[in-house]
Amino acid sequence: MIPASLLLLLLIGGPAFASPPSPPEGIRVLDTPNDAGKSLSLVWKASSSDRKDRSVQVWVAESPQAAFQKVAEFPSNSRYVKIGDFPWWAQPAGKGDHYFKLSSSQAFPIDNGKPYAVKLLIRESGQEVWSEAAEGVAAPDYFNSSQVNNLVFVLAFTGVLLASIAAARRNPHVYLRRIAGLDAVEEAIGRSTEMGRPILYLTGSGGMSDVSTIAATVILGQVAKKVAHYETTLKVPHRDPIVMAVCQEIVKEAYVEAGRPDAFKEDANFFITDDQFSYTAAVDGIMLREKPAANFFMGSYFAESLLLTETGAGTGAIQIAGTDSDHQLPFFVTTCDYTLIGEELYAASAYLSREPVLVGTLRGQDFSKAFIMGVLVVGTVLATTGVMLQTDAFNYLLDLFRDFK
Amino acid sequence: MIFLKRQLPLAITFVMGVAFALQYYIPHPVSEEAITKVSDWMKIISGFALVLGIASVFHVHAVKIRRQAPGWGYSGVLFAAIVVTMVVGFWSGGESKVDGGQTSFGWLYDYTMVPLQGTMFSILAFFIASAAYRAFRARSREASVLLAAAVVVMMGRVPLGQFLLPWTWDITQWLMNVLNSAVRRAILIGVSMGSVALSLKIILGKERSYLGGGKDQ
Amino acid sequence: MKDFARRMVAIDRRLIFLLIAGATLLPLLNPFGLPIKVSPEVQAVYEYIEDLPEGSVFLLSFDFDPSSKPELEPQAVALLRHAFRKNLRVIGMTHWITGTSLADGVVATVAAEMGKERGKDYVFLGWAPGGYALIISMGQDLYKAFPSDYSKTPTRGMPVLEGVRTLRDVNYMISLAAGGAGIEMWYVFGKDKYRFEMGGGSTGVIAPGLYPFLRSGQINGLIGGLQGAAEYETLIGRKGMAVAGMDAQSATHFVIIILVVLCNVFYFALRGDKGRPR
Amino acid sequence: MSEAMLPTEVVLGAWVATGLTLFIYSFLYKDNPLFKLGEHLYVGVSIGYSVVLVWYTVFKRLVWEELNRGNYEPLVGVVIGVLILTQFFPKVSWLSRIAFAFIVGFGSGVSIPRAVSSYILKQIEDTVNPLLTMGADGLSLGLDLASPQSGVNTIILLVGVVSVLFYFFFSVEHTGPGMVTARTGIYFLMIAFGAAFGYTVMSRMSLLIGRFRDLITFSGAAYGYATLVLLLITVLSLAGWELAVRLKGGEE
Repeated sequence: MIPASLLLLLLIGGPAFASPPSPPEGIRVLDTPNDAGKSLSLVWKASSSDRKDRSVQVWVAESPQAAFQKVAEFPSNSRYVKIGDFPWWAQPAGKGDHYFKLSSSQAFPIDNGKPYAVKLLIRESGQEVWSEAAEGVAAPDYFNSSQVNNLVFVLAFTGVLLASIAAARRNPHVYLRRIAGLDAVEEAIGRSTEMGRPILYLTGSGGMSDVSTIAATVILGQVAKKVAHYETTLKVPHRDPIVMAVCQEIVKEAYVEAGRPDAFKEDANFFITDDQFSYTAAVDGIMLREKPAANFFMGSYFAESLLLTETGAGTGAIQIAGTDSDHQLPFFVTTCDYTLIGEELYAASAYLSREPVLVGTLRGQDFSKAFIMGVLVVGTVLATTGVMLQTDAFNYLLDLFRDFK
Repeated sequence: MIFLKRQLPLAITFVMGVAFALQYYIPHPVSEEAITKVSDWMKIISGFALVLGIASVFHVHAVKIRRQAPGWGYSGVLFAAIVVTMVVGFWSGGESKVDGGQTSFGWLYDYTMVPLQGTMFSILAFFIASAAYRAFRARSREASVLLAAAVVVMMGRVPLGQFLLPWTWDITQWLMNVLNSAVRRAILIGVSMGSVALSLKIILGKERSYLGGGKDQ
Repeated sequence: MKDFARRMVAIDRRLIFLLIAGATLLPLLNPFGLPIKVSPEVQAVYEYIEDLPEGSVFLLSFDFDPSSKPELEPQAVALLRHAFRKNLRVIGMTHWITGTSLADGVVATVAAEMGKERGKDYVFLGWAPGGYALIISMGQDLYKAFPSDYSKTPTRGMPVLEGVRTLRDVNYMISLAAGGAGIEMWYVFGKDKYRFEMGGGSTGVIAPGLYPFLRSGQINGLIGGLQGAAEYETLIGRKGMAVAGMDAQSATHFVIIILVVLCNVFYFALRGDKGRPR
Repeated sequence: MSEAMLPTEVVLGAWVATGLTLFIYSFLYKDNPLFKLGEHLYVGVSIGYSVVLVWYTVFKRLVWEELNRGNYEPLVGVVIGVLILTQFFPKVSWLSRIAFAFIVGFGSGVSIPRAVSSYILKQIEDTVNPLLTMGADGLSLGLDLASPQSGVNTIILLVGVVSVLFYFFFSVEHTGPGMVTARTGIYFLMIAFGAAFGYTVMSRMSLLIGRFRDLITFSGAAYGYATLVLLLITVLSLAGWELAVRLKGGEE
């Protein structure tokens, strides 16, 4: 039912022009899928006469009998459903249909559970035509089905992770590749022994809850074992008393394992200060005075990295770094001889310690990485083939790896 | 007691973790309300967590002063700075400005904290220069590539470089948008898998270091 | 040659410190004013603001503290000048507790200069704890997340916030970030869910890491470092702190490049002399 | 520079700010007491500032005022928050674990689906693109390097992402085709690190420029030549300290 005043307007404005625009077809009003409610979705068929200067107005009312109110206006050749807007398993409209989301607003509030009527008005150069009215009810949803791929991904990853941790518990000696920087450790220690100079090992600025610090202490254990074997001096200056206590235990144990408990010295680990630049200045002092033949920088670092490695490079020491602090990595790479980059640090600690949880996590991530690499390559090939063959068929697969809201 | 000390925290972690991971997939207002409520509590809890951090700094320096460890005088300076700032802050009612005029709290912030924080990291400019001269060597093919890219970007990102060698601007644009994006994206995917794995292990009780290495573990 | 190289490598590093100080100081005292080229990343932010209708809601989050002031303050000033000139409604806030007064000062100064009124044309909400939890509560109810603004005026009923209930009512949001609690957090917990358009401004250090988000459209533009700020100042036609600093920036970059080149010349000259065999 | 008289507190502020800036810069000479003084002041003032802001924003605004309004929900947050503080009392410190469990559990749960969405799926989505485009004149491979979305750049991006992912893949040896991929990955990494390097240099230099600008402003007559006078004082004190250390025969 069109309000009388509008009808009047139509009668006056209408007849001056030739053929009036055709009304939009197939209009449907749905509850917007996968949302928190208070919103309706409008779908209608595209028409061959859609163009920029023909506009569509959306009118809405609390019932077909009530007064309609204009809530939106846009050109008729917009608001099409495109590939990527919705996943194929949760599509409110077909490709090429028009789609408009009508949200609750101050001008026109929409409540859940109440029916609303919607009509479209097509206007072109003064001529107007109304569509049929359609009704719909808004409701909140309990599951966002367009994110089901995300959920599947999380569940699958959980499964892979648990399985690989369980596998690593049965056999912690699964294959992991050698890491280049680790091979250099032996060389560095050998050289220190030859030159009769100490080895300096830093565990970074993180506390014991930091993953990279834990990795650094694991690697320290292996370095200490080799040091004990070669009878070289090890120096580990600290910034955190707790990390120091942990490292003391680790080094002592390493000497025992190497069969040289007698060679262990309590003062290999020592605390300097907790503040960043004073610690750096002190470590630089050690480098300049004692001229260690090898410097190890493992763990997480901040701005002090450059000050440390620059001084170390000046003394001619072999420098081996390993950090996940990506903002410092460029400096380590240019000033050190070997650098374990990011995840290589964790891998190195898993490789050396053979701790099942570490090894299992690494393996689990590797499986998932391989899967993602496969998706990237195969996906690109399919997408390209899709363009060549002019088909959307591959989107059934590609949609699985898109992020939908 | 063992239950309260060990099982209960693990159970809470599990329940909270699973509930709020699933929350993401539930658009219903009830789920939205739940996360907002808990977020509001989290805001207050973060306030307390800050107190914890501050208190531990207090503790470290108090011990230093008590033992008269080397440099304990500086810990005294630190304490004095905390106390003065707090007194001034409360006296100004926590406001840096009142009716357009600066309070003493605002003054303290503008003329001590701003220059101190700003200067702390600007000294690195000097150390970069010195490292550039003494340590940034093309000691391997990888390092040479790195340095070459760095030089191009340093040129392409400043007007003088754009003026002298206009192509550095185009190369920098391409390098940032394509090569750099590719690497950063790969790192992002890798690191995110690592963090998701860590979160999963925490929720499933395979990773417990966050509970601290207390004596009764 | 080797002798010379050896002596050059061993020079006191404090000489280099003086060199870099000089390269900064001289262009600041005597600017030479080279033209500035605008990159598409910065242009995108500018154009989005330029196309916003008057009265649109613009949220600017100052996610930094004084240690990044020289880079991000000029960005903030340029963005605010542009927003105020376009008569947008500006909401300022911060996630970084130690940056609060700084941010308040920047907003107040630019507003005064552009003749804008607190509470009517703009509001500075200040800091609240929680990080991502704060964004989640702002997405549900802005007035609960910030019951009052930084100057302790109740936010409810403020003219500038009329019709703004949650983050969903924000038209454009920019986070000026110096670290993790910034652009990425705003995207993941804010834009992703509440669907406002979002751009970013960042320090040079973290800018390269944000390019994947720029490519994928997760942010629509990116202003990187002082250079980015200078580009923005050029776009709005009001040269300020950033443009003034660009000559010094150019000079220091060239000094660094020359130092790197010298370093490698000496390194190759001396290689195999006393260095390790490789 | 205007010669108008500035308010006393501004001039005083300029002197304090300049002095502190120079104290920090004295580290360039070597680690010394002036620098340590500046460093500790910095930490102290930051902490004091945070305490005041937390007090007013959290305890007053979010807790106290809400309670007065009859809203008792914030008490849940307060209770959990207090549990954190039990860390300081060894007998009951285990209670803090309940609080950490709450925080860490919530944080982990909230982050998992979001990380998958924004950092994994979204990144995959934007990497998987058709290499060819269908234009008016049939299929074509965009060769424009300057356009980030062109076909050739899509290929480069794909190669980069895959090879870097492969470099961080630890279950196969880097030999044969694996070695080629890993080498490609490492060169991609180095170029990105180079870019990061350039940007970091840019950033640090900007900070220096910012500080120098302030120092130049404060060296003006309106501020009583603060920079110049304080520079002299700083240099003299460093010299004095150096002398004192040498006389004592101690080594730094």
